[in-house]
Amino acid sequence: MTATLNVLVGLAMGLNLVALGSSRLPGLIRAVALQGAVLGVMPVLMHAMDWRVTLVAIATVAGKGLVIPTLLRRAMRAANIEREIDPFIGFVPSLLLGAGGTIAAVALAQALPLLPEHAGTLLVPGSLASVLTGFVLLIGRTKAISQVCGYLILENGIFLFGLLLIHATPLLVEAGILLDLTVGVFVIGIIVDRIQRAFDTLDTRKLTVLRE
Amino acid sequence: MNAYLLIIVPMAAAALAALWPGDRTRPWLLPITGAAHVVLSVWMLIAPPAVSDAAWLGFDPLARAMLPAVSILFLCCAVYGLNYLRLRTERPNRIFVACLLAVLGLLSAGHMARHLGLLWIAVEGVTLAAVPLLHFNGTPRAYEATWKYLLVGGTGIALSLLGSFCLGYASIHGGGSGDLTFHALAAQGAGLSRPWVLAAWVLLLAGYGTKMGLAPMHTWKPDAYGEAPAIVGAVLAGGVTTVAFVALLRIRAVVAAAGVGPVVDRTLLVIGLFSMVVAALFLLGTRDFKRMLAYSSVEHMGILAIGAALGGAGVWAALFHVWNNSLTKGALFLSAGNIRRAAGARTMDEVGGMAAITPRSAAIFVTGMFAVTACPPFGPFFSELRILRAAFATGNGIAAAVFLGSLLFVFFGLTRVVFGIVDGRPRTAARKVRERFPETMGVILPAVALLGFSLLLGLATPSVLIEAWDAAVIQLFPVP
Amino acid sequence: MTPYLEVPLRLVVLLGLAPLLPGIINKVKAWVGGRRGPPVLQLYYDLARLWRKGVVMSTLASPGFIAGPAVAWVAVVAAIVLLPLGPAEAPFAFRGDVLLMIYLLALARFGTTWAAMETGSAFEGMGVAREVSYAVIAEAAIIAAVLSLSVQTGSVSLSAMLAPAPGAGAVLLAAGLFTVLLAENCRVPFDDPNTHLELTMIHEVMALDHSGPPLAVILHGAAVKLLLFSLLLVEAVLPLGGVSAPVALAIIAAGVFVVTIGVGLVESLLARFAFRSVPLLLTTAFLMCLFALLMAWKGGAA
Amino acid sequence: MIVGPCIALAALGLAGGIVGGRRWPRVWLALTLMAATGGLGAALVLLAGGADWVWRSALPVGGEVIHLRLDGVSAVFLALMSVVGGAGAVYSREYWSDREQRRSAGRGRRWWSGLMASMGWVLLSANGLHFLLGWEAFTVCAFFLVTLDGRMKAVRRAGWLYLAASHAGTVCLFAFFALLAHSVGSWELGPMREHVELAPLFWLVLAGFGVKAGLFPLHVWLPSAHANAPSHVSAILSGVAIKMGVYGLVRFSGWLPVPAAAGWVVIVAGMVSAVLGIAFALAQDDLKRLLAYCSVENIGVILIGLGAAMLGAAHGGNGLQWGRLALAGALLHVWNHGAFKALLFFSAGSVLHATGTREMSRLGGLWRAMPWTAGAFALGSVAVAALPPLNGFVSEWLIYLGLFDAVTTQGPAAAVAVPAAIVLGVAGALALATFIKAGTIVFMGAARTRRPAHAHECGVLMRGAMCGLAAICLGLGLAPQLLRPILLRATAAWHPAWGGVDPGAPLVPLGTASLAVAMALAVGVVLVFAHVRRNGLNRSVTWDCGYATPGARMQYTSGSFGDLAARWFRWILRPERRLRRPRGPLPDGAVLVDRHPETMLDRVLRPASTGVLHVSTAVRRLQHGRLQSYIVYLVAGIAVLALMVLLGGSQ
Repeated sequence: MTATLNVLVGLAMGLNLVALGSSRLPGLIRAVALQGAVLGVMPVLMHAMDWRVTLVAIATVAGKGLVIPTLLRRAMRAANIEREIDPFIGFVPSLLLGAGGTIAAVALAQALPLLPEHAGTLLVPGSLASVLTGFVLLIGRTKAISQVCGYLILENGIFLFGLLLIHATPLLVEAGILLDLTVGVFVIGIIVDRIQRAFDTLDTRKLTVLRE
Repeated sequence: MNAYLLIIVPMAAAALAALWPGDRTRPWLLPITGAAHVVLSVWMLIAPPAVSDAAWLGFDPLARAMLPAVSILFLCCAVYGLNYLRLRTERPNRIFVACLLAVLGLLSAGHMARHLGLLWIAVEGVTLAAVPLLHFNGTPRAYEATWKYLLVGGTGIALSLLGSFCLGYASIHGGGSGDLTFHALAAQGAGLSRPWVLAAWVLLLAGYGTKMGLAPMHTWKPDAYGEAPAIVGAVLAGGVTTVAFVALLRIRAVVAAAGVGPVVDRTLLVIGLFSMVVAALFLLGTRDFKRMLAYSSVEHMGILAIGAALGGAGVWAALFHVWNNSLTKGALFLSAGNIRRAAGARTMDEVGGMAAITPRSAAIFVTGMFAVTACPPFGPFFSELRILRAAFATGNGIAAAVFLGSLLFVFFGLTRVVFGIVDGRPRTAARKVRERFPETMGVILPAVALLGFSLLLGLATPSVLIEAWDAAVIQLFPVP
Repeated sequence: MTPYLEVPLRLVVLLGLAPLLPGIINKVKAWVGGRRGPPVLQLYYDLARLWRKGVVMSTLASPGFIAGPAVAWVAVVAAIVLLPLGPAEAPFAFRGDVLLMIYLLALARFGTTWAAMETGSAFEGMGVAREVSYAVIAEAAIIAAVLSLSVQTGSVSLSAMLAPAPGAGAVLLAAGLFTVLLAENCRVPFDDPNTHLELTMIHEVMALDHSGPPLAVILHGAAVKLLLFSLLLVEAVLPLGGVSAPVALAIIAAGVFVVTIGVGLVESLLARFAFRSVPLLLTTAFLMCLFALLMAWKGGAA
Repeated sequence: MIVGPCIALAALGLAGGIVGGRRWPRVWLALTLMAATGGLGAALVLLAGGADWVWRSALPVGGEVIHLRLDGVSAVFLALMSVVGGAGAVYSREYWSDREQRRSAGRGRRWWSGLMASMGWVLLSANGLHFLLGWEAFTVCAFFLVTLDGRMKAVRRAGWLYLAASHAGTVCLFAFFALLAHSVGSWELGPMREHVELAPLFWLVLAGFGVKAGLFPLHVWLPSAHANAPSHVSAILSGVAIKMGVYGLVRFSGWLPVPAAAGWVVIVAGMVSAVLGIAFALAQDDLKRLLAYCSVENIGVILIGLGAAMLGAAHGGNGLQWGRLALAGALLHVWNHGAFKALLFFSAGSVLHATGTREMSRLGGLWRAMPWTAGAFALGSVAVAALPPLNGFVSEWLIYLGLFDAVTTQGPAAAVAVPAAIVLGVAGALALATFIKAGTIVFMGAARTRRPAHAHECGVLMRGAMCGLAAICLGLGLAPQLLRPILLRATAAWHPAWGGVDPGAPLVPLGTASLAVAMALAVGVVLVFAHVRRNGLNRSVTWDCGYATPGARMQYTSGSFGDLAARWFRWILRPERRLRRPRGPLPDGAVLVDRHPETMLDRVLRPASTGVLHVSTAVRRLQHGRLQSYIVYLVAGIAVLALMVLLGGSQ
């Protein structure tokens, strides 16, 4: 089971790099959606089969894999943008950063004191790498959609870390957290939509009116 | 049971508001719910219910020491909001009223949460529920502010989730069951895995610090406070920051129980002082009086952090300061809102002579400014003096010096802006403004009430509050 | 002798003799210059004539124009009453009377300068500005001199301060006080009473618009002030502690005479300094008094 | 005991004034006068020999029970506050009347009562927390009084500078009281000389109260605030408010142990303030600014006395004798300066009221239109120049006596007493020059512009207030021996070991001498006047060496008058001169403008604040609106926190 899990985490880490390297927004959104779906499956793998876990998993997959990407795609189409042009951190440096970060995450995870049953999984390095990727996207991209994707990847990373605790935390809490995250991204999606309407663009370089 | 009422009543009211048909009558839900909430919280302040250790939610001493302040602030804001929404009939208020009530419910939940995950859920809920409030004005500026609030705040709150997981993992790694109630975590004490505890503290401090608005995570604050309606600013500055501070206090107690108290206190002290210095520097130059309030809030969050870093006496003073900050900042926001509406602008370059145009609001604004800069006899003076005393008592002389220096520069900055707006030659004819924005009792009295409460806190602190703060300090610093 | 008798008696003698001093100075100057000069009693004649004359007053001036000289005169007279005459203590001797004396002289300055400013004339303004400005350094010198006497005798009362033998710094003190005397009484090299260019005067220019009795009061006051400073100088420097009263009085009279002749000689032999070097000279006087003080201090400590 | 009821009366009057002052000016005046009488009565009864008044109430304010105490030292200041407060109230009824200042008159009355009440509270409270409470309230009241006429930008700037400087001082006091409370374990104040470890706190006291007192390098706020405030406010600011700073210094140098260097520092600070204050005053052209700088000088004089007292107390032995004299002089000078400076500000206010300008070079010849004001100013000038037989001399004389005694004993303090005595003399002479200039340029000669030509004398209330203060100046000067018990009481309250011996004893012969001099002066003046009248008096134009048509613009100006002595202080005065000489055969448009800005403000504080603002601007640039960077800040914050935890956690 650990092997399956590791494959999935490895897939998620690879999707990080895809997200970092794709200059076209549809590709980015697709990578994020896929990562969300992959993550959604994991609790089912780790937990004993339970209707509640299944429900959570379905909700996750539906939210992260379908609803949010759809929202983002709609906004993207409305704003009539396809590409991330002239990002703050270029694609190649982003990729290098992401790759370096992934290696560093693996190294760091080796150094961290982990329980024996977690030491063999890629959960911690995958989580750290995703968080890092999320930050790179948040910091390095100029299109609001790309940033939202970055934020999603950041959350995915945290979700990965949360899987370490899946046996300890009560499901109610887990569900609440998931719900919050989903609603959060949903709200972000709405705001992106509104910004698109108010500013007629999703380029965050235009969103610097509020300043000292 | 009553404790749950504090959450259920506003949530139910929020649901009701979402369903209520009439835009004109819906705002009445605000003061009604606020009053009910005040009655409940004050009742429980006076007669605290027993809370079992294992409870996930409960009106425990810490909640008792802080929640009534939020409750009172909310009531005053609600009364103000009733009148405010009457002036804003051009915008539908269904979502606004519902979300504001939901914020109150989630704030109550956050204050009373005794479980790490629950706490996070409540705080994230507040964050999300506040979003429609922020862009109520519907201007591009408002959306920009909301966007930044969401992403910076969201990142912060995500980090605090990571921190919560780390703390949970510390428990599991230390051989615990992974029970994330604060009581269980603190009981595990030194059994918690130290590296994970430290990592958790860093992430949680950064995360909830973002919510509080500690520098350098404060960047969303001026934008959000500047663009949101006054009432939202007041609730954010007096309520949301408070709940984040409660979270930090609870976590600090756990982390200190794990045996890394001194390290943790040092980080709190440094980040608090840094926030004060940054706020002072920003205040020296800012020209927008609503953004000014945001930086002032950053400064006060710094003060709270410093208080929390200074041991029992400091935490006591910080609890005291939470009340003072909520109430005086509320009065400032409400009067600033009046001035903003009357003047139609909000920088020193465009606004002037408000003492002639809106004399009452200007008077409240000036009084509130003096109150918030620790001029006696208002509450903040007493709490800040106590923090200073605690700093000297714990031998943090340099910190005290930085604290005082920042207070001085903050005073310079605030007085510069406030008197720039209040004094001088009015830019618009007073008569014209009075037609557009009558200074009715409805928009004056709430602010006066808040100031009056701040004055009362300073001159004659109710003994029940003193007792509540004592109890909260005992809860946070259990005598072994 | 009771003070009720003594004060009038002293006043008569001192006020009566005071106008002699300018006469003597003028006589000495004439003698050095090889002229016959005005009679020694010339000032008496002038005063008598002025006292009988009417007054012409500027339309701008207030009653203060007349009150000022009167105040100044009374202040100087009151100051001289405070001076002891050798073993004969002053009728009003008390701790700190020396300071009262100094400040009475300042009051006199206030009176004359205020009155001078009343006319709104630029000449008077110029004179007053000089008078009050130079007084600043002179004041410092006087205080230093008094301090040195005070240190030497351990007292702050004129009668005690002026009685005993002089200390080590007597010469310095004498030089300093003499310079202050010249400055305070507006003699050469600080001021030239006989010049004919108003722009270069201090004291005389202040009295430009005065006439009649107020002018008489001013002139007499100036003479009394000169006498006061001469007495102070003589008594501060000469050892009068041990001698009997008549001898002491004789010594004082002789001393005042010598000082007066000295002033005359200085006026004959020196030219008026440029105004910009006046502060320098006064500062020198101040330093001399200060050094006298230091010497007195060191002497006392030894 | 009559003290308690008197204070209750005062409190009642002031509370009534605050409540009803806005609507009912007459009632307010009556209440304020009642309060002033009450305060003065309480203070005088106590100083004349009543026991210390202590009142504790069970009522807590801010968590501390009210503890009031009136002793010799505070009674001195309370009496001054009552007198100037009452006189200012009378004066303001006419000067800042509802008719002329419709907007601010009512507000002004309320703040005035508030100011008196808070100053009284500061003087009475024997609790550090309450002291701070009153202190800050008093600062704020004074601020609103200074900015009563907020329509003018200069007024607002001056008010802000005052508030900012005061707050800087208050911050020092925050630290002081917090440290004190922390060390002693209670907010209660009282004599605690035995706590030797408290000595270093004196530096905070000096900085905190020094700002309020207007000690030389800390006086930056003083000139503009005094100049721009309404004149009755200037009077109470200069007469009383800055004395509250002195009160703090006196109070806490008496109650707390002081470091060995404290006396030296205070006396040197006093010397610097005295000389430089009056040097700045001499150079001013603005009448009220001149008076303000003169206050700096007088604070210097007071501090010379206080410093000598501290040295005396520290050296013991005969130091007790001369220290006591100096302290008596200093405390008496507090009264005297309060009386004559208020008088001078009242007359300056009267001039301003009548002519609308404070610039001396626009005034002149006012005595004819305003004889009362001119007389009051002349009297005040004599007093402020410390000339006998008025009150200014009495106190300086006592300080002199203390310093001379310190010199004659040749102890270590003599090394500083010598320069201090000389500085007193120099400052006195400069004050004489300053006030000859001010008095005569404003009131004598011919009107320099049209403004003074239409001047009018002030009304009966303003005149009454001036006459009252003039009477006090005269009374204190002529009968100083009446002050003996007061000085005995006050000095004993400062230092418990100083009871018993009477520092006022030398005043008895001085009183006789003063009286004699005053009578002689009166007789002399009357005689000369009578004689002049008998001989006949003719009026003519100023002779002016025969110049036929003297004009008003040919008169000596205030600038040229002060220039001679002010030039010696060019190094610190830093005058700004704009000069365009007349050129060519038909010259026109020659200009000479001399400005004497506040050097400390312009050369020290302004560059410093510009530096801070540069930093602020640089920091504010970080908030540039780009979300990406905000997240970088967040990450950087985490990194730094992590580093701190790593470093700290490994310990």
